[in-house]
Amino acid sequence: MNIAVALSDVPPELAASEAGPAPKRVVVAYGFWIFLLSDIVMFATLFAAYAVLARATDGGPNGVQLFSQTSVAVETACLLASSYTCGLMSLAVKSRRHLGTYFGAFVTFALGLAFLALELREFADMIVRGDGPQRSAFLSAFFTLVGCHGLHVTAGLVWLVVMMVQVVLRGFHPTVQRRLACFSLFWHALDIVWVWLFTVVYLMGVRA
Amino acid sequence: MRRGLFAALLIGAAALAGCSEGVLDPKGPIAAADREILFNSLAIMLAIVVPTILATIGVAYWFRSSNRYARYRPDFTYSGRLELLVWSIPAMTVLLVGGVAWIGAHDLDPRKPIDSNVDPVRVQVVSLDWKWLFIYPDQGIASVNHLTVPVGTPVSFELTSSGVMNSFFVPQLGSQIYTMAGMVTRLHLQADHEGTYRGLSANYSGEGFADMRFTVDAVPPEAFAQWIDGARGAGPMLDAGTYAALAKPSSAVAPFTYRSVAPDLFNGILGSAMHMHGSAGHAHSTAQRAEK
Amino acid sequence: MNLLGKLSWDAIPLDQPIIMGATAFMVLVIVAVLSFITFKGYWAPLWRDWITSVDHKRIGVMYILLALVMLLRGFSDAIMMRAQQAVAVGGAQGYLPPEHFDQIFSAHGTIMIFFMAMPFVIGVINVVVPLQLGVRDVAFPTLNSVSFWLTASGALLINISLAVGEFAKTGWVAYPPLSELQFSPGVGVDYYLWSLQISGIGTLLSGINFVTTILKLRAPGMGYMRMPVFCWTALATSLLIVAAFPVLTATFAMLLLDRYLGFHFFSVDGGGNAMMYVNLFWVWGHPEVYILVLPAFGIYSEVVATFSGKPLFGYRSMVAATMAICVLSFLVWLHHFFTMGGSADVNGFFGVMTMIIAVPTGVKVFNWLFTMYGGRVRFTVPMLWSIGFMITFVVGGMTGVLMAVPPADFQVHNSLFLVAHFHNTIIGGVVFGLMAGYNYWFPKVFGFRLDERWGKASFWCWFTGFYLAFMPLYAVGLMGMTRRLQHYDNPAWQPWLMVAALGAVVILAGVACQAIQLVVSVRARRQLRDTTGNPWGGRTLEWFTPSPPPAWNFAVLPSVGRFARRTPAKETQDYKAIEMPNNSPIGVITAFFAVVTGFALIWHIWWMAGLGLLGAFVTLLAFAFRRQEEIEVPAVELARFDRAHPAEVMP
Amino acid sequence: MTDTAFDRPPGDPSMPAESEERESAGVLVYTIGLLLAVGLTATSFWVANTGLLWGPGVPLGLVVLAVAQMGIHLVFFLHITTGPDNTNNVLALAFGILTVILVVVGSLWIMADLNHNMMPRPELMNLHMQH
Ligand code: HEA
Ligand code: HEA
Ligand code: CUA
Ligand SMILES: [Cu+2]
Repeated sequence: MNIAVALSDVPPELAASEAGPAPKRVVVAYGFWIFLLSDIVMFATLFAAYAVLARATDGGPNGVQLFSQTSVAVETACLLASSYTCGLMSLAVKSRRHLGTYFGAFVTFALGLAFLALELREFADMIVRGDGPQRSAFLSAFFTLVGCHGLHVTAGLVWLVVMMVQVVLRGFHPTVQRRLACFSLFWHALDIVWVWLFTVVYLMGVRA
Repeated sequence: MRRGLFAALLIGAAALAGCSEGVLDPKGPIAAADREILFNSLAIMLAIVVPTILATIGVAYWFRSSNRYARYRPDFTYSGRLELLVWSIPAMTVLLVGGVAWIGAHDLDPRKPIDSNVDPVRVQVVSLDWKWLFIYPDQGIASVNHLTVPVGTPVSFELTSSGVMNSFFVPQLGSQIYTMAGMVTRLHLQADHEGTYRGLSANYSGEGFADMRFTVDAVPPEAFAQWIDGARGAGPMLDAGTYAALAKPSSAVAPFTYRSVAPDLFNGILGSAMHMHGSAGHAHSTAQRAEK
Repeated sequence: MNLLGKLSWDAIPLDQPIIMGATAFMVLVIVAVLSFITFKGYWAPLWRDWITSVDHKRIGVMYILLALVMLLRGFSDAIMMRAQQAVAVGGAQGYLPPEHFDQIFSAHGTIMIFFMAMPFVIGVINVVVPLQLGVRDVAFPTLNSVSFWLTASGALLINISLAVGEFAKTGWVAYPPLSELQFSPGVGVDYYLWSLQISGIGTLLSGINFVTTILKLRAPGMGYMRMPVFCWTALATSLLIVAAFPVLTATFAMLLLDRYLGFHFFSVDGGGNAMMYVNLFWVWGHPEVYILVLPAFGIYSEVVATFSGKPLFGYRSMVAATMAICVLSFLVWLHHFFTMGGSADVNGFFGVMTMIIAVPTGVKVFNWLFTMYGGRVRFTVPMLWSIGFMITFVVGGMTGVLMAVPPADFQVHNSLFLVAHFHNTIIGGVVFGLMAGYNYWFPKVFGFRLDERWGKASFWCWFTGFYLAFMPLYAVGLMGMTRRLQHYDNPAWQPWLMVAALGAVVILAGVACQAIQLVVSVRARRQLRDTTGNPWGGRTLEWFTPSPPPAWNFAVLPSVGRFARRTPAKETQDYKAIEMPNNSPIGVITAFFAVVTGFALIWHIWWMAGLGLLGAFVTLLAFAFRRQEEIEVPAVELARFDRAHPAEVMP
Repeated sequence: MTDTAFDRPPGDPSMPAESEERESAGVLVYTIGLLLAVGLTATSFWVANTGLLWGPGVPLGLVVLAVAQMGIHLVFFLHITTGPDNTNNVLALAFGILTVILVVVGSLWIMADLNHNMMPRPELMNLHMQH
């Protein structure tokens, strides 16, 4: 947006709220920030549902019997590392370095994929053993909560691929930069969700 | 003319309302207390709401633009004192009504037994599609769509549902409470006057909902004992098998009684809701309501 | 494998004359409209100027149109229910069997809340907020179009249910276990869930859009404490949407998983817990009623100030009250299930929290009162609606507080007393406000005022009709009549219900007056033309552009000082070229795929659902790779427009 | 375009002006974040598995660790600070967190209360819990 205004008569200390429309970079990131908040509220709902149903095993297995700590630790490591490489990628984007961007994106993608693979294996194992989401309310809530995070990761991976294609085609066009900034917000937010997941579902579940 | 006619109708109906079997015509201590709380809160609020309405009409009328006597004060846009008043008046009202609410919630907690030197009658209630089953565990009988209670005696209810949610409600006796499968809610009511009262489900439960009515007969204790004896002498037996037949969806069922009830049937109903998954596989395929 | 899933010819209720009649009527209207457009050759301009438009004013108008169309559905349902309950007493079954009646109240509640009130509110916000903020558009114009079209998709799906299949027979709250597959095996609940999921996404995106717009896009100098109160209420509503709708989405997702994949969230078996649905539904449901009513409060604030010829009394209090309601609305939801068996402490806590909301609401009422005090009150149509509101709403609010007293609620919960309460707040609060806003901003959007005489007639019909239709319900509620009764056996209720039916007819007359008002005004648009851009003497920024405003709203953004003022731009060189967002078909295309996917999922047509999802994904990709997002409007054109359409200049 | 120093988008790793410094400073921030996060994660896993701690306190400890970890992510990865340029971002976050707390705590409180009140008799409930 192109705004033709003189800022001279606006007192500088009020500039944040009175300076007129914010630049698009700020607007887009802020809008995405709000979206993330709504996404977090959705996760909060699933968390609440999980917490309510955590003991409703209906004679089926509970967390202690199901969860493997090693697998969760590896998954966590993957996600944390990918958050780091995602951060490095955004630095590369800021300074418009192609190689750094591709490299950061590639590692982030690979780590994300590894995470997904591990999670899918865990799910598949449980389902094959007959402990799928239909088994009990507890398992319904577990699969939904963790699976929803997994779906978000999947979406993130697709998004990352699309963005890399855009970097190839359009370089560091402002639009592309804005979208990459949103992507990294998204990726870091998923990490925060995962922190709560492994705390509430896996670590607390293992003790219960 | 039409308006007049309807006004007359309205007044007539209002007169009816007093004695027409609603919550304003209580027949027991709980209903009476509920009504008193309702009236008290209403009175507190009307004290502020009525002046507000009148002031709205008055101010709007007086300050109409054609009124040359009204003073135009376009700069009257803030007043600290009024501001304080404006926040504190509703706050005081809410303080009052809030107190009523808090105390009322505790005094009239449906789970709280009624103080009385008479031993309560226990009744277990099961809402079915679309009728009510009342089990008298201590008397060993049961009835459908009909409840008989002794006057002046607390009745202690335990309630559950065979499937969907309902709400057990006898307006003239007081508070309602939900019934839910696999769960037990509790309620204590008492009838102080003889009579026949309407009971109903206050939570929509599907196709036959409108007919989910029952009658409550409040009778003297001797008559209650007679009724129990009478019920023991006639009617079918209620056990798992006959219960399953009763639980099949049906509506507008005429009241009848069961001569005896299998012990622990109520717990069985509760348990079967929790264990519907049982070894026989998921119940939903068998218990599905017929598709129209 | 059946290629068409559960869909077959049986799904169309050919044996139900009422439904088929309604369907035939609907089809006829659609065909008539389509052929009119084709005959007149309007397709191209329609596509260019409306369907693909990303202009917030046009999107707002389309929202309101959608609300009006849905009103036809919602209102005919209401009339049918009133007629049914007026006759179905004793042994009589009325003319609607339970099968049909149950669908009607479910559809009425769902449509009125989600597809009448919501689009209307969001439509008004769309039209007004960017103008009041002094900017050219919302933060994400294209997304705005997507939001609208997703809402329209949901509305379309719910209307398809009339002709193909059935609608939910569970009430608008769809409590499980009743709404689980076990007890509702038909497609009705699926129609309910999918149409609300789809429109819910649209609503959420709108919320995000307006939070961002209001917080990040304001004319220079428009600090928070200079924003018109309507913008504040729009902000509060948008925040509530962002915070509440995800809860609904997640809750419906759980119910969908139960229904489609045999999960056990709310089922009777498997350890599911239906109370959790009730809890989560109202976590969303209570904020939802404030989502609806807050913008209405904003409208009254504007209208009362303008027609009292005074600035709003106690502006800061108003803002504080708005934000207080916004936060408090997340602390009261349990009042919808006091009778589920919670402890006295829990019930008492939520009861008291609920009442606290009466304080900020009361502050608002008193501030409107003091705004009129010392003013010069002009009884125009918007002002009549506002005064009508102040009188009516306090009654509805009071009965709300009454039900917040748990023991009182134990007696009136789910009774017609409750039904009276919420129609009292929704009609007396939300609908009256929307009517006020409609009459108030109509000249801004279309350039001519609405006829006063028919407007007043409409108000008086609505006002009397409302009291006739809903006051009796308080009475029958206290007489022990519960809601959602297809028939009843207590003859004492009947006279009241007949009065209520009459009231609905009087409201119908009000709606008819409104239709006439519109026709008369369009006819007389020359005389009613608004040439100054400020027909009422308003002080907010939207009145300082021409009516109707150009696509860019303000050629030069106004700069707001202590008093709003418009940067004078007289010379051509003062103008700079601006960039406006380009039209985009992505909204309709997404909506198309959403309808296809939703329909396929409802009927278990898996291949079609897959195609629909794929289509939506490809659309998104195409959108991500499109190049030209903005078009430039040259300075000369801006200057030319301003010269041709002089607007009032701010003092 | 107007661009003021008083408004920063969330997630913007804004650094000192010079590009060289910028780069390394940025890397440093992310690295510190990573180290802290790894440390906290390891502690969480340890806390959950050790027998050394008082059992009932463990869940609380885990929640505290998760909150700390969330803070680390917000500050080092998402660059949310308390600076005036971040006011809007922080306010939005605060509103979000408030909502989440109200929804989660409120729901758990209500549901626990309801479940507690509606438990069938103790005998039955034990049966229910055991298998
Ligand atoms: C926005 C919400 C809304 C609105 C406006 C209405 C309007 C009306 N409703 Fe209501 N109703 C609900 C929401 C609403 N309703 C809900 C949520 C339920 C519960 C459903 C359930 O049980 O699950 C319900 C249930 C309900 C019942 C069922 C009661 C029962 O359970 O037994 C009845 C019975 O008659 C009823 C009647 C009416 C009537 C007569 C009107 C009408 O009189 C009022 C007329 C309204 C309009 C005509 C619409 C507004 C008009 C416009 C927008 C016109 C705009 C025009 C221009 C701009 C030109 N409603
Ligand atoms: C726009 C819609 C809207 C609005 C604004 C409100 C506002 C309020 N509502 Fe209502 N409500 C609904 C829509 C709305 N409601 C709906 C749709 C349902 C039922 C859904 C269903 O079950 O299908 C419902 C149900 C409902 C219940 C549940 C009843 C039950 O199921 O048994 C309760 C209980 O507490 C309640 C309370 C309140 C209160 C306290 C307010 C307050 O916000 C009102 C505050 C306003 C005032 C009090 C008036 C002005 C104030 C003054 C003049 C100051 C002085 C006054 C006092 C201090 C008292 N509402
Ligand atoms: Cu045991 Cu369910
Ligand atoms: Cu509410």
